[in-house]
Amino acid sequence: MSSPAPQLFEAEAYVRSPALSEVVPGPVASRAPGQEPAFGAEPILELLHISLSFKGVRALSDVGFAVRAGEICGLIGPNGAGKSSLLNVMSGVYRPQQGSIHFGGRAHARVDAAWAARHGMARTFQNIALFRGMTVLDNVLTGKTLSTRATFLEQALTLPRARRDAVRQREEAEQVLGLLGIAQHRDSVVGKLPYGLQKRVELGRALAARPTLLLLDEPFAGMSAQEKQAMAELVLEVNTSLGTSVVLIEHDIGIVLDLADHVVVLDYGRKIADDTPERVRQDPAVIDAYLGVDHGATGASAGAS
Amino acid sequence: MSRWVVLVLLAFGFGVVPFVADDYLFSAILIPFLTLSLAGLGLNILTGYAGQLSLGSAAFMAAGAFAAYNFQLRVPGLPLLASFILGGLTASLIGVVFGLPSLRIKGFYLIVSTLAAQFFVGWALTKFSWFSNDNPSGVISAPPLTILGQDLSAPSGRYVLTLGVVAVLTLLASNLLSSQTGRQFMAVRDMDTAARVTGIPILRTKLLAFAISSFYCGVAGVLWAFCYLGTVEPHGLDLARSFQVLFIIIIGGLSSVVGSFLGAAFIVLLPVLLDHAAQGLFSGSLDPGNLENAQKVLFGSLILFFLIKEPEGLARLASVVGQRLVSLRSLRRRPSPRESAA
Amino acid sequence: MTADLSMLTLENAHVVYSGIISALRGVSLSVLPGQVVALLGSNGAGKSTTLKAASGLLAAERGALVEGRISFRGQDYAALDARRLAQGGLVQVLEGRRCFPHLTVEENLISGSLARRAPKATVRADLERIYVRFARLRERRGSQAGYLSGGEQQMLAIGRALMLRPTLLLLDEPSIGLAPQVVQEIFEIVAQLNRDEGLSILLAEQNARVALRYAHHAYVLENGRVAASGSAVELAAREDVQNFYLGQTAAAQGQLRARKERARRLRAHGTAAPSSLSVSDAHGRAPARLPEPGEARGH
Amino acid sequence: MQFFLEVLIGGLLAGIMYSMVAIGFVLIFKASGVFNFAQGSLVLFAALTYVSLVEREVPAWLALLVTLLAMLALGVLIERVVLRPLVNRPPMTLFMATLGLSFIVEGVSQILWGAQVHGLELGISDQPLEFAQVFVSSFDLFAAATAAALVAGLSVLVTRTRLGIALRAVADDPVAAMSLGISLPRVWSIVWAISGVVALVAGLLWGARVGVQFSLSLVVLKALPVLIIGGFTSVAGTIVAGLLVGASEKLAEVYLGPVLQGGIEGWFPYVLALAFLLVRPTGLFGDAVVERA
Repeated sequence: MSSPAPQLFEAEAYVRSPALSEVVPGPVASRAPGQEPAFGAEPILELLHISLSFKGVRALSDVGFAVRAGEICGLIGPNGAGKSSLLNVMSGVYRPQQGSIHFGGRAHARVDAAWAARHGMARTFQNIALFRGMTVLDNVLTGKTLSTRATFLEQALTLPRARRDAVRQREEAEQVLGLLGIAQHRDSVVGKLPYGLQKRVELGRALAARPTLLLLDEPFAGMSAQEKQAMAELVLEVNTSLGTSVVLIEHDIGIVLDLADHVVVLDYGRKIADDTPERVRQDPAVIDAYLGVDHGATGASAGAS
Repeated sequence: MSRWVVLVLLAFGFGVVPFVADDYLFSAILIPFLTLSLAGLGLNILTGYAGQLSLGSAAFMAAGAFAAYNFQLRVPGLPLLASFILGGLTASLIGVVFGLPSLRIKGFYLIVSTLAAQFFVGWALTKFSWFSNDNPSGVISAPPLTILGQDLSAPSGRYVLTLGVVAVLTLLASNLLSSQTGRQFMAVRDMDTAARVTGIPILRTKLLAFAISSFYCGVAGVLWAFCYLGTVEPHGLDLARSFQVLFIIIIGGLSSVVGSFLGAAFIVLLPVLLDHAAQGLFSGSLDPGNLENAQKVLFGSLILFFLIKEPEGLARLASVVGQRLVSLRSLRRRPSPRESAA
Repeated sequence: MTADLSMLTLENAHVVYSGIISALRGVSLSVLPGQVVALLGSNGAGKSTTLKAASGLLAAERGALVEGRISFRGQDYAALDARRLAQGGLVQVLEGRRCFPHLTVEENLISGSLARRAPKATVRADLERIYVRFARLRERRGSQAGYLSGGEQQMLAIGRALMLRPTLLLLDEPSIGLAPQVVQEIFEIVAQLNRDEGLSILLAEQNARVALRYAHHAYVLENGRVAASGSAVELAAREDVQNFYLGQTAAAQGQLRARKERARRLRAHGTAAPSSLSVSDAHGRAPARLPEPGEARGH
Repeated sequence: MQFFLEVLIGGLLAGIMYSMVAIGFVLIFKASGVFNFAQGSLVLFAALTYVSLVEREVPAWLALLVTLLAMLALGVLIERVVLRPLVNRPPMTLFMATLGLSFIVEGVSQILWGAQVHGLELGISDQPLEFAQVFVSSFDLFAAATAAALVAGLSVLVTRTRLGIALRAVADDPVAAMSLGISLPRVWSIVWAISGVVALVAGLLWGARVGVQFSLSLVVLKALPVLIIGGFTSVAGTIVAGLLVGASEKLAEVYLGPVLQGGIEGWFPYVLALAFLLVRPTGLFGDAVVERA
């Protein structure tokens, strides 16, 4: 490789360094801010009237929205709003009581997780679902399961097709490790890595499957401000360079409102907003949901008088 | 274990041992060690790598042994190795059947279906005399061991046959377990929800693990009957044997090919050492009954020790010792203070 | 504030979960006798962790205080664990209430008194006292806790903790999953307990507006650190409290948005070079690199 | 028909033995989530200790007391040495630990008391009694009565006493119990001690019937299907399941046996348990504990 790896991030004081795509010379068209970049007309994923309850407790009630192809869709809401449950419904981990999920050209009452994976859906989990007994490289390689052509017998006898699989998958996995900056941890067992790194490995595993739709469940949780910035750059890179649509759940609303093209806000399992980040930030219903409504306020007296 | 260590061991195993070791070493130590290592490897594939606990290894060994015997008996001119493979495949079939419940029940509770296999196969082989060719005593001698005209029935011949079969199957297993199939097994073991979402077919992967594991136990059973005992009988392949194979992978190291061998070596050598120790120390005052109980207590305590102190078994201990040796050697060659501080 | 004066003091507390997740990065706070202190901040800010550090329950979730000091009524924590703390009067009501579903209401309350090994008569007297304060619990005393409403379970969880006659009560997100007027009722009870019995209370709460109306003092946590603190009156007056929730304070605000717009435009014009992510057949450009963990944190 | 009744009753009484051993399992599983494969060896240890003391001219009541204390001490010892270092490890590891434990207990009890078969005389007459031409042994009735008394005693302990509240609280939510200052290790050791006592009762009754010998510990293999069918967390489910397994096993042996060359008692309960698992994985009364794939 002739040019040294363009540094996506400096180490010490964070200096905004050129994103890969910026390195490319080319006409920079000026565009009035706020003008909608053209997303795919047909939504890559659509949820209609989704209701879900566990042992009588209603987690989601009549939630519906669409994710356009190529966009970053933020999913936010205070604690216990049902964000993770919704992601589990999208990815086939939960079966909703009512409603349908439109993905991969078909409507599903329940998404079959393996089917969804074969049609380009990949995801990460809120409390890291890595394969703890395996190394970083093996975890990312497992993301490549669907691209394996050789049968188990060919792998045992290391026949040509199995060898070709191994070489190709290893090369692609190394690229993902390189991008995530975890290349030199490739042989360490995942369970022993620091939290921020485990989050990246899980994202690496999802990216290894080269998804068209990436579902991220709190990818920034437990990270320092600098690590959050680095991860945000990466999500942006994946979306802009590959056109991968992203559904992003996150508590750090600052980053979500900044990254997302479209934001859905849940509160107690109900959709209370579905709009652009700017409008969601000013929406009184959203602010109340977060800051809490205080019915009993009798004038300005505060503190236990 | 690096490539060249394995090659040296194989060269030694095939080149030197057959001419040096005496009959006792072959039949009492080397052949049982290799056979139990293969059974341990089989169980490790299912329990260590795929995370499905099984207490039925001995049943699959018995199924393999009887199937091979019957194929050899009823198919004239069948090459010996073909009966090995057919024995393995029969055990594999039975393994899949008893693996089906893993669709509905997970990991630990699966011991019910593998225990069912253990009792059912044991019962069927004793009750239906067709399996043992209507032999009244139910104990049948193994067929002659000749491959390509070579008579391998002498202890050294049986050892070479066993070593050959075990070496080939171990190579295949380590290739498989380091490839995508191995990763799928471990994914299903570690987090099956995440495995499903990555596109791994959960049931198919579990059944494949059952099939391969039972194949290995089946072939181990054939070796056990043909090369070790010389007789085909379900008696020695009961629940106690399944426990023993489970102990081999706990002590040796779960999800480790090397661990299966270390565990088997430990399980085979310990009683032998205990006997000598007993003869030496108590000059034979310990009656055999108590010796067996002492062994039981020792095994039980070792299981607890390994589970609590070193959950990854001897394999982990060996690799730690190995690394220390390597670092010691490199230190001695260039003892510059800077490097030793790194 | 010298340690012996306060009920509870945390000094520069650093907490890490199972050796890897750093949840608290140097939290210092204190609760004076008879004071109601609120811990505010959005989810994941470290509120719950702070309470569990104080009540000694971190060990149950593989958490550990790796740095800093905690003391309860001047007694350092080295010698205290959850059991001795509870017996000594520091009791926590866990998030989500966590009543014992298969036990009846009365059995739940009695389970609160077990650690004190008090004679039957005292337990009976304490039970009566709780039933006076929570009339609804007396009505439902025979039914299993699993069938109670959210508000009733919250009262039961508080009542159960009161059976240990605590001097400092820790409440983790009492308002979660409760309808607004029920939240009101719960906070009224908390305020009465503080007024009538001088019970000091440290409560973690996302619902900032309600909490600030009932607390004397408050701390706002963000990312495992104390971002702001002061009397409830001061904090309620500041309107930037909202920012702690809606994340206006993140330093690199707006840069991401600008970068995204530009990247989108480049892609729209089809001039973006094959990025490192799409597998280039030949030796594509070396992939961009995220910093190593050591580098990224830069300390 | 009358023969059928006798077989049925014989099966039911054997089922009582299975449920008593299984109750020991359920108690430990409910309180600490540990599947105690060593319960069978505890039954053997208890019976062997008692009968060996009696054979050494120790008066019966003293032998019973000593054995009782030994079982209580064993329970506390097991919790301290085996369980505490393995707290919140995966169920498979805990199961293997109890497997190792069962080897230790079996080995020690046979080293201590020898491996011969001991006849155990509890001083209970064992002649056949006749109810409407159906013959039932008086011993079996006594065993059924003891089992009923044991279960009644346990349910009073669990529902009426403070200890019972602590046990059920720990079973429902261990962390919440910790927040109230309840000591989990103490509760676990009490539970192990109680199931030691249950093992003693089962050991004496079972030993008196078939003789005190190594095979007593194999009864654990019978208790496993009982647990699967009854559901791991319900004492009532365990008793009904024990009777079901005992009865169906004997009936199958008598009616199905000849067709299948006999000896099907070994695997029949397991096939029954598998059928239950596939149809109703939580068992008769248990709540969803058996993880579904």
